[in-house]
Amino acid sequence: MKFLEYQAKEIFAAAGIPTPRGKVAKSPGEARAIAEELGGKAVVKAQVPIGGRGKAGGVAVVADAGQAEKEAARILSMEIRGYPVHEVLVEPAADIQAEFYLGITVDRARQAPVLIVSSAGGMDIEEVAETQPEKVAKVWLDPLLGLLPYQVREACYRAQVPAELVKPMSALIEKVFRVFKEQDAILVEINPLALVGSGQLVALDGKMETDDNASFRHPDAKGVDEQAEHPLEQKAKELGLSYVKLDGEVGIVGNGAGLVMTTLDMIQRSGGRAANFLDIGGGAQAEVVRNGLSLILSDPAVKSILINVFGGITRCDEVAKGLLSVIQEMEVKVPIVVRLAGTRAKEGRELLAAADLGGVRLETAESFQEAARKAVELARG
Amino acid sequence: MKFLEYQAKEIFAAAGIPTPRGKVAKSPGEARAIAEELGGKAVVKAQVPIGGRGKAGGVAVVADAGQAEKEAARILSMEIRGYPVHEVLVEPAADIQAEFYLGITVDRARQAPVLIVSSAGGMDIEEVAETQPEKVAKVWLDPLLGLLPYQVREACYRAQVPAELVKPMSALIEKVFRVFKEQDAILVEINPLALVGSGQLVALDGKMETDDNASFRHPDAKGVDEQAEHPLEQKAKELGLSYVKLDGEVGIVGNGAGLVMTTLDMIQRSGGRAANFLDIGGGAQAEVVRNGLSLILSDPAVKSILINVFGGITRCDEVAKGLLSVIQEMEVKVPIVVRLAGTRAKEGRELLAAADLGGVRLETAESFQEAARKAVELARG
Amino acid sequence: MSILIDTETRVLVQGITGREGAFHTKQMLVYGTKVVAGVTPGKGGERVEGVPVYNTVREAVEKEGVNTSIVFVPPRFAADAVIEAIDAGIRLVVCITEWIPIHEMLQVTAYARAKGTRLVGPNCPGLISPGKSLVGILPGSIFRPGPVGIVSRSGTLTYEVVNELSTRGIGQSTCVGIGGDPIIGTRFIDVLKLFEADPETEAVVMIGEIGGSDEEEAAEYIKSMTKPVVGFISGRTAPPGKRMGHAGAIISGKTGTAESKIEALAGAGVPVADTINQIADLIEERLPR
Amino acid sequence: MSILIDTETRVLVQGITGREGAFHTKQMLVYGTKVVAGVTPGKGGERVEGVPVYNTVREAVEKEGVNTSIVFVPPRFAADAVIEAIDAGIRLVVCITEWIPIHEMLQVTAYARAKGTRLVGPNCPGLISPGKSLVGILPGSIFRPGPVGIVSRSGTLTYEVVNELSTRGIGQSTCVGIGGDPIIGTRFIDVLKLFEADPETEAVVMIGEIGGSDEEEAAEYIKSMTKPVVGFISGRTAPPGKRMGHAGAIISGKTGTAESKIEALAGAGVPVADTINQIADLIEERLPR
Repeated sequence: MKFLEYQAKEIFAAAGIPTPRGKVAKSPGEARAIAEELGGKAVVKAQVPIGGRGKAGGVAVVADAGQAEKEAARILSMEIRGYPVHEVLVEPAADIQAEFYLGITVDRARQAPVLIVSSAGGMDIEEVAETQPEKVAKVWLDPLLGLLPYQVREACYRAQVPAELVKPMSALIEKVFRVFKEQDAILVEINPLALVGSGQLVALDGKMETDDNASFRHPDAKGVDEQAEHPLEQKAKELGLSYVKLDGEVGIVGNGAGLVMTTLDMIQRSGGRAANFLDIGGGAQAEVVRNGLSLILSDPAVKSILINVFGGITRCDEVAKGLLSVIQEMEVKVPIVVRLAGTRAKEGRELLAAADLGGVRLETAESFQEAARKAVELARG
Repeated sequence: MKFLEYQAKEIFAAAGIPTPRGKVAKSPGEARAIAEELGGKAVVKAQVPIGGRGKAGGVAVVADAGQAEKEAARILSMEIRGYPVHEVLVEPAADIQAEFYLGITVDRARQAPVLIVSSAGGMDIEEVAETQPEKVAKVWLDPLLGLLPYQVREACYRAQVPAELVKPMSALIEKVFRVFKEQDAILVEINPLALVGSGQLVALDGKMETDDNASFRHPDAKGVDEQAEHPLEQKAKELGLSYVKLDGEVGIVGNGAGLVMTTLDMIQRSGGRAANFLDIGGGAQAEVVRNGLSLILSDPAVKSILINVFGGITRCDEVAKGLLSVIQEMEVKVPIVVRLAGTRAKEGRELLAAADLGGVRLETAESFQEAARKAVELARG
Repeated sequence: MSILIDTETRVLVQGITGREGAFHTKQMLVYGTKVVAGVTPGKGGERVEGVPVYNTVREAVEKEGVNTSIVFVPPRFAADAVIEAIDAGIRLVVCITEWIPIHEMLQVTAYARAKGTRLVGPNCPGLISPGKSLVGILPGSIFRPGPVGIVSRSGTLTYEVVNELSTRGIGQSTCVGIGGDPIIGTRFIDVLKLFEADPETEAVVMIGEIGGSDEEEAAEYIKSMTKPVVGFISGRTAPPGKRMGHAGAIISGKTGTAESKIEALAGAGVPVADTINQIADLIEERLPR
Repeated sequence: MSILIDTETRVLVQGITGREGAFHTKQMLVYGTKVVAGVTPGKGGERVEGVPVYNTVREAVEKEGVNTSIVFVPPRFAADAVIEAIDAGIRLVVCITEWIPIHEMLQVTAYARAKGTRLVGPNCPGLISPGKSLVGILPGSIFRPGPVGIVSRSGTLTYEVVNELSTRGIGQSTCVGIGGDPIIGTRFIDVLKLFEADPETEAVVMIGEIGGSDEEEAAEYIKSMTKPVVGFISGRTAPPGKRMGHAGAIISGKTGTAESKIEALAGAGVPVADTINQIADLIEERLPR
């Protein structure tokens, strides 16, 4: 789960990490009121679960409440890299003396959390790492030991954090690590972490992403599900389906992420475009197949459907049953191509052959490529 | 630091481990009042930081408040294995269906915490381990991983905990481990852990000992310091000295635990008995020597003093300075034998030789054995 | 020969009384795998498909001489189950379970490394040495013994490839599904090293996908290999930032793209197939006749 | 030869700017030890007795080629310092610091074992290979090179023994103070194995004390040793239940008594001396002339 800036900052503040006293506005009027409360001078920032909003024009420094209202109106009408802006965060403008970068994330290659500290804050950290590597310190943590005091110091010294800031920075890093662990985060990032006029280190921005597999430990977590931006994705999430909305016209149902991804690739090779990614997963029951198919059928962009299942843990007869129940219950107007192979494929094919399909156009295919080709052809009508 | 039963139980209760609703009495009258409150039937138990109180007569089951008062009076006048009883715990008599043993301690040989569970509770666990080993399950914990759920289950199954009790017992063990970790304990023990009529598991007794090295993390811990039972030991503790009161007449000051222990052994070989163990430690300053000597001089049992120092991190001139400042400030009536060797021994000896000793009898010795012999002789007068 | 499992493999099924555990126990037995014990806490003494069930892994190991474990227990308890197997001295642990929290997997993989236990998975279909042993949920019927080693991040996609190979008469030495999670116990490079050392394996198929940099790391190693490797990468058309089913299949920033992987493999002299048929073609060309 | 340290030993002092750290840095330098670096966080760039000070161990290792570390940092920070040394790849870490919490030491010793780092201590005087290197707080002047290996749980008592041996003209190969805590990195048995393998060591003195069962464990190993061992146990007259200075020197219940240790050593054919003089006598008898 991704957290918007203000959501991350709420968690930071609760963990004792200093943040600016800002508020969220859903309308220009609210933004104006908040800016007034803050004394006029403020920053208005789009709340979207994606980076690069600054370059996209999603951040504005304003001199008074009127300007805040105007800028909020502008930003709230934006769509930033595909994400419409629903909220803006209005914060007092900070008196920045120096900017740092502070992040903890999971390094897949090293299979360990990595602490990243840089004295070049406020910039794209990957860019800094390339151009000024001496300003970026990475320290990998032992998953069994956690963050050790010496590692915090080492990161600070290597990142050339000024001597007088090593102690407060260390205390802050420990708090960030606690957030990382307690929230089951895969990324916690403060960029910039600013040294302000009062001498305090303040998280001017905040980013957090947590592990969905651990959501059972965080039933009250408030973030945004970036995998569920599209209404169909939201529906899929409710149904517990692994679904991603795409731009094309061939609805896809498959089992296994690799197989479904390859199916998308094959659709493209056959000259079509997939309308979605849908993995019904290992050991799928008829019920799951039914839910998945209903979801795809409710997508007006879908012109044909390809059901591509190779049975391992999934049993093809269950897939066939799910399909048949959908055909019986729903009005199916688009043609369906079915390819079943592997575990109980024969039983599945027999079930389909014996069934009363009403007026539904159902084609079967032997091979992967043939199935993709047929589905693309049928989508063209 | 050791904790009395009721002190341990307070910590258990705070950690969610069920304990009987008892209270502590410092007088027979208080014990009577508590028993009345509990409805008459009760158990009166001596609160001493040592085992074996049951066999010593320090526990009484009473039928009414009057009997509680009488038994409390008897127990409060006892001394159990050297420990006078200052308090009794008065608890309701439990309706015991079954008794278990539950403990977590540090296994020195394996350098790991060990969880011990037994279905033969209420008895001496070491004895059970010898006579009915199949009833005692030991599971060693990885210090980096802590207590794992599978280990808890394994301990329960191996200890033959009845199937229906495995879940509640597991939950309880996890709480006990949390106490073990959070309190920096080296021993947490519940014996017996009783299954009572209501079906609940209740800690009928409680024992805890924590690591003194970690006391800085537990400034508010309320236990008894069993190393400070004697008034002189309490004084030593205040002074930060490693001191143990013993039964003899030769006061001992030395540096290094092994050297002081050997000095005690040598005193006995020479036909005397040491009045104390006092290790002024590595790198001792004159101040520490002064405090140690003053303490020993305040012990009326001391008839002679042996200062036995072999300088490593400790510098002998500092020891001499400490000794001389004591001689100048205090009335020293007992003879002192000094043996200095190692780092700055020459300087130390020169300081002593050049000093004005007033009327104090100060003898020097070359060897360990000679020093011990002289000190024993001088103690005889 | 083969890698990791063979006829000496004696399997323990953790979570044997669960729906999937019981189903695949039967499948493995049917295939001929020596499934000798199961564990489900509290169900010690029962039997599943004739296999004795124990309360703890240690007991199962002591009584049945287990050397390999397969884990089907639910995600919240799976990390504990894997550590129980490691602590009981089992040398190969195959974790089928999906949805295990990543912080737990970081600890488990670190612990397995420290103890020298090989963990395959999680979120993987397991492995098979055709004709010898199946420790996983792969459909045994599509495999046949032969000279091709297969290592893959996916399950069903692999079955497609295997089906194509077997149909053409090309058998497999061992097929290892390493799993689709970002943090996994055994990676491409680990399996490639085993295949390189296995006298029975003559060529290798490596089936990767978007996300992470394991394919790139493997490519670096392949440069030193003596055996031919054929690659495949799925997710070429996947949009960045979207998790494609597998938790590990996500392009974030510049890392994890199909292009990067294909380029790395090409740089190591590995032909990367565009279709499943092509994988089989490329392997056929490279096998000694 | 000698064990653990010799003329190739390049020492880092952790906590070099502290009172004890600075004092013993000087003592070690005077003895001829190659003290090449120090660490005190925040004092990087300073010098102590001419030795350059760094902020982190990693930096010191990279710049000065350290292979051994000695730790003088205060107890609350000592466990972290030891792990910092382990993570920087230092193979021998000598921890002088006393009063380190036992839960932290349990983790540190487990971690050192996992990483293959030898930790000596904590709460120990360190070690010396006379004429070659002193890594500790032992008074160098009383040692002389020779054939006797010494391993001890105590500090000053050991100096007494060494003094007696040196006075009689009997030198030492290496003297290792393993420390007086209940949880220590290197135990009697570990050092005995090294002495057994060291060609320069011809006889060993083992100085134990009450508490724990390391002497008993060592006695079991000594049965298989080819070199003569002489024992000593202090605390024969100590009352049970009282901690005699060392955290580890306590008799609890039936374990840790001097009788048990003396009996175990006797059972392994090890003569146990009653006095320090007698240790020297027994060694003299056993050394080849």
